[in-house]
Amino acid sequence: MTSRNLNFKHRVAVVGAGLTLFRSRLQETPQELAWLAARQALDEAGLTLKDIDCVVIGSAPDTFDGVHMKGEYLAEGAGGIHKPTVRVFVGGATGVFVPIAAWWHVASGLCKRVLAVAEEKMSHAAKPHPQYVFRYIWDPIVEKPLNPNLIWIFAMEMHRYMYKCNVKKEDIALVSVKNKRNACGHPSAQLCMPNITVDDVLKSEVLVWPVQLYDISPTSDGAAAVVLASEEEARRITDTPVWIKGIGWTLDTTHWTNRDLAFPEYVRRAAEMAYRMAGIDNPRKQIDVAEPYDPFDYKELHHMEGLGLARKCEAPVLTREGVTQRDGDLPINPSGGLLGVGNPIAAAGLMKVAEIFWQLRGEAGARQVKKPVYTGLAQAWGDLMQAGTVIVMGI
Amino acid sequence: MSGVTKPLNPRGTKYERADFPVFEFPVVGKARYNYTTGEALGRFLAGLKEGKILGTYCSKCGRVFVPPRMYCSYCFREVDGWLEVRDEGVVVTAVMSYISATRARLERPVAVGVIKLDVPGRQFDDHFFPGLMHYICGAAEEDVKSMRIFGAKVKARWKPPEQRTGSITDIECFEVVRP
Amino acid sequence: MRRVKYFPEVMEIEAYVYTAGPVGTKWLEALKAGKLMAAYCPKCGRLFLPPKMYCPYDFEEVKELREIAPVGVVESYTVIERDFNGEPLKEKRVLAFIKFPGVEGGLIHYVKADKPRIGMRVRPKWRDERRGLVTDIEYFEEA
Amino acid sequence: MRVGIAGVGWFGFQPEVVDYSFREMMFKAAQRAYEDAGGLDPRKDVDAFVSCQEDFWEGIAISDEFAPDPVGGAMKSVYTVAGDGLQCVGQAYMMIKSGLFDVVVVESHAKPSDIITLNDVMLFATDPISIRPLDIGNAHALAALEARAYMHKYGVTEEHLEAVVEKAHRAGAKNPRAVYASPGRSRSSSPVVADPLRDADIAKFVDAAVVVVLASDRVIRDYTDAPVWVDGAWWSTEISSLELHDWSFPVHAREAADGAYAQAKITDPAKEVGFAEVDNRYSFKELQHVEALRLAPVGAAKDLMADGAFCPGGRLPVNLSGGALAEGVPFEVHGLARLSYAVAVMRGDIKAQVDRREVAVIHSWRGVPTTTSVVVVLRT
Repeated sequence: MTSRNLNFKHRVAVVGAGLTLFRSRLQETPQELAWLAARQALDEAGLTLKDIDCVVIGSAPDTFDGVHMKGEYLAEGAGGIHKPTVRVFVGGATGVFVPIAAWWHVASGLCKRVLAVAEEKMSHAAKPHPQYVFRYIWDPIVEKPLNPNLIWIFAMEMHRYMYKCNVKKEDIALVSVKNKRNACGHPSAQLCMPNITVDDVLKSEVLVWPVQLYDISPTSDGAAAVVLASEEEARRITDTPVWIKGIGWTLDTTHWTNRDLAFPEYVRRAAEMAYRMAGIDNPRKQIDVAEPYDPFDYKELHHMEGLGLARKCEAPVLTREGVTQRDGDLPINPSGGLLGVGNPIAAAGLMKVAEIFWQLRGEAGARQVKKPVYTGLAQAWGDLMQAGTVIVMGI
Repeated sequence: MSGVTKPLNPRGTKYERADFPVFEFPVVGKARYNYTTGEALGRFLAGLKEGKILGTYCSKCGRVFVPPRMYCSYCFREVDGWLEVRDEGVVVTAVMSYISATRARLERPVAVGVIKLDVPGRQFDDHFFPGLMHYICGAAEEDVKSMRIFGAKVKARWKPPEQRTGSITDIECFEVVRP
Repeated sequence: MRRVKYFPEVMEIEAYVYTAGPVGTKWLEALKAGKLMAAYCPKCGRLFLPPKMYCPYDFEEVKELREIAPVGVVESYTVIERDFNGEPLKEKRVLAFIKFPGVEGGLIHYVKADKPRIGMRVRPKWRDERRGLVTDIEYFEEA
Repeated sequence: MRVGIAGVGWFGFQPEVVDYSFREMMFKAAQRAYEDAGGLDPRKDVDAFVSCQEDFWEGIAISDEFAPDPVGGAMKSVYTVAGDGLQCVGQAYMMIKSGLFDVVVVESHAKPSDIITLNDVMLFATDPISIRPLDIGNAHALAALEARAYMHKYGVTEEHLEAVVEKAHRAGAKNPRAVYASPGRSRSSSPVVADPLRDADIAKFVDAAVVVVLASDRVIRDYTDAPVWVDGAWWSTEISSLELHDWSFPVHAREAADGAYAQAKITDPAKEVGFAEVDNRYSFKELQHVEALRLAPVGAAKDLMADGAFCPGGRLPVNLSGGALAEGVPFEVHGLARLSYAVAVMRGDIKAQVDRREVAVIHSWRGVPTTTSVVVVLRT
């Protein structure tokens, strides 16, 4: 694996974060959404755009916003003008990848303060339905002619997981219930369903069995941003920097029909890389709070297992026992996750990083987990069941 | 900092209906491509037209690739050759779709899944196998929901030769083989 | 062995529906009313086009538009004679970048002129039926 | 920590690669690069892979899905940069300098021949509110606006453009992969497309893939005896709104160059740089970029060009390869095309008419409607 040389010259911290509202339709242009988030992150860090050396932009497919070369287009709103600006991309996993790429901008010694911005506007692809755009992520020759719906692939993975681990839909629905309730404490949240029950999930519209409407996160417009700084700068900017302790990511083979979908091996490898860098050998004990990617409810379970926060097939048990509740022993997605806060693809991943930042600083207010937290993790997932990105942060 | 809930006052102007000027940009016909299929998929598609499912193999690791590629993803070397796999196999995972690609409700749900294909003289575990996504026909909703379909034997139902175009849709579906 | 060499792909999305943001929407509504406006940054006092809810110069919020005199100056132009594939166009079209005095940026638009020149003063030719698009100006013509 | 190039491989550079898919082109370019890097095994020796591509060029949403397998990156750390190949080099440079990575592979591929509606796709990158409704029939018109603004301001004439075109085709004639090079090509008799640009001023498109292996000074000798060092890599985006960018001068190229020179400790580029490979996808761009890179005073490139300073064998040869005018534009591969040619010249694999091969500067721009440039400084 990677990271043969662990002698970094520069420690990197997160010193500010910003979010827009997440809503199904926002009037702002993608550039303006990026600006809203970037500006809030700068304000929170007490910086202005002049203080920023470099900008990293993340966004999932250009087909959502309907702008080719979207990094170029977003640069202005993301503050990336007259500056080195780059757009990185690993599908749905992009949101967590943005601060990973921003990490080496700082760790290389070439940038001192970096603005990392992620944006997605799904509502542009209004006709016939934003869902339709997902068709173009399939293999154009061997898959797309079958006229697929993206939910198919999730349903296939979910069903395989249920089959291999003997998990019931009731247990999976608990994740949706937890996250859609958690989201009520989040000022950006698109959904807040304080009274939702497992029964509501199980009675919601069946889309692609075993996936039902409330198993899925809503489609959203939104943006998120964080400011990263070198150790010296971070100490100057704030008394409470949150350090990036580990980064990791992996892409599995493109050919997802050639492998078992029951376990996300690519997330395991990505976590292994991040843990090694962070010096973590027992994640279940050493990670205090985590935001695994939850565009679908089963994905939270799947990813907990990939991250080593649960043993294989154990995540549903932990969920049932309440371990993953906000006041539990291992709070998972205290933000409300994508299921509750919303899913503007890349921005949703970066929202998770922001949540860990606020949790570790004790600034999550209504969402603050009960136990003291020192080390947190955010993870995202993307492509054809293929990409895993992991970041470990600590105070 | 107690009492503070971040993010502070997140912004955005939500709307339900665009009752203000917007630019509606028709895309129909504006993003058209003609993919070069290349060596691997070009031959695979020609095989489908002839009613055959073709794969490639790597002699070093023993893997068989369907859909085929000309390189081994795991050994990073050119594959060693082609072989014909059976047009039958077992269902690895399957689901029942009640919606279309545009998210419209379907009149009748359709089953889709991943089929692990049989290759004479070779065995594959669950971790890597030649496999295709396709429609599964002859499965009742209950077969899918109960997961009885997992592990079921299926066989390709081909379109008549004159209707084949060299596409994955030359196979109509994989049909459940009743014992 | 024969091969199928090509496989067609068409992005069949019917249409994107782009919103212009809170300030851009006001701007489009002004165009619909036959008025040309520019965004005004309260921090640096600059007027700029095209309008956005942020100032590209100092990253401050922009809420206000101010009407500008609809007389611009051609900064650069080109006479498009052929299409992208090299086929001659039925009608040559003059595309220009037009600046407005005291306004940063400007507009890219068509100019109707036999002999366009840099420095030429132009004014918008408004369409009778307007929808709230930059094309509510049919073209610019010599002022 | 110094970062070097351990191997380079390319494939294609044909107007239409008919027999291979983009994935197969990636594989072939990667095989060649790894062979060039002393038989490096991507499954064992490489820490991370970066692929430079854009969704709408590929006709696939989330096209990074297809990045891992053809370069040996399945189940490894692979990601995509939506930008020019040199931006990938810049990322790899940072990654290695961070100390976390020792060997990073950079890849870019392009198959413009697969796109039927290229003009529409290019215009898809323009602002949906201020430009898209104009339905500009030819994306090159946006470059023509820049051309006129530059030529008007600095007194550049069509004869000066003629000199650029002529030089590109003559130089390209000696570059085996420059498929469009045609030494007799006359600019003045080629048709006007969007004046002042004629057909001969506009580079054609080409299918290509390039793979580059970068390594830290700690391990690079395991892969090559002749490393070419990346001593500076920087990029800049001027602004997203074309209306607000400088129509007469590529400010982004100047900003990128200044950053890269500062890293490489180059204070007088016109003296210290031995040769340059710059973006000339439009003829006037070569003059602009030479000036932006401080290889000539602003406004003076036209005269130095006329004097032969930038010709093969001249004082500071620019585009010994012929550049994009001769090789074609392979979308985001363009910067890596410039870089791979320069590396071959610096290592002596290509016998080029250049006296000083020790320091080269490489530049790429992303084409209309972008305002992003990347500059890399190479040293033997």
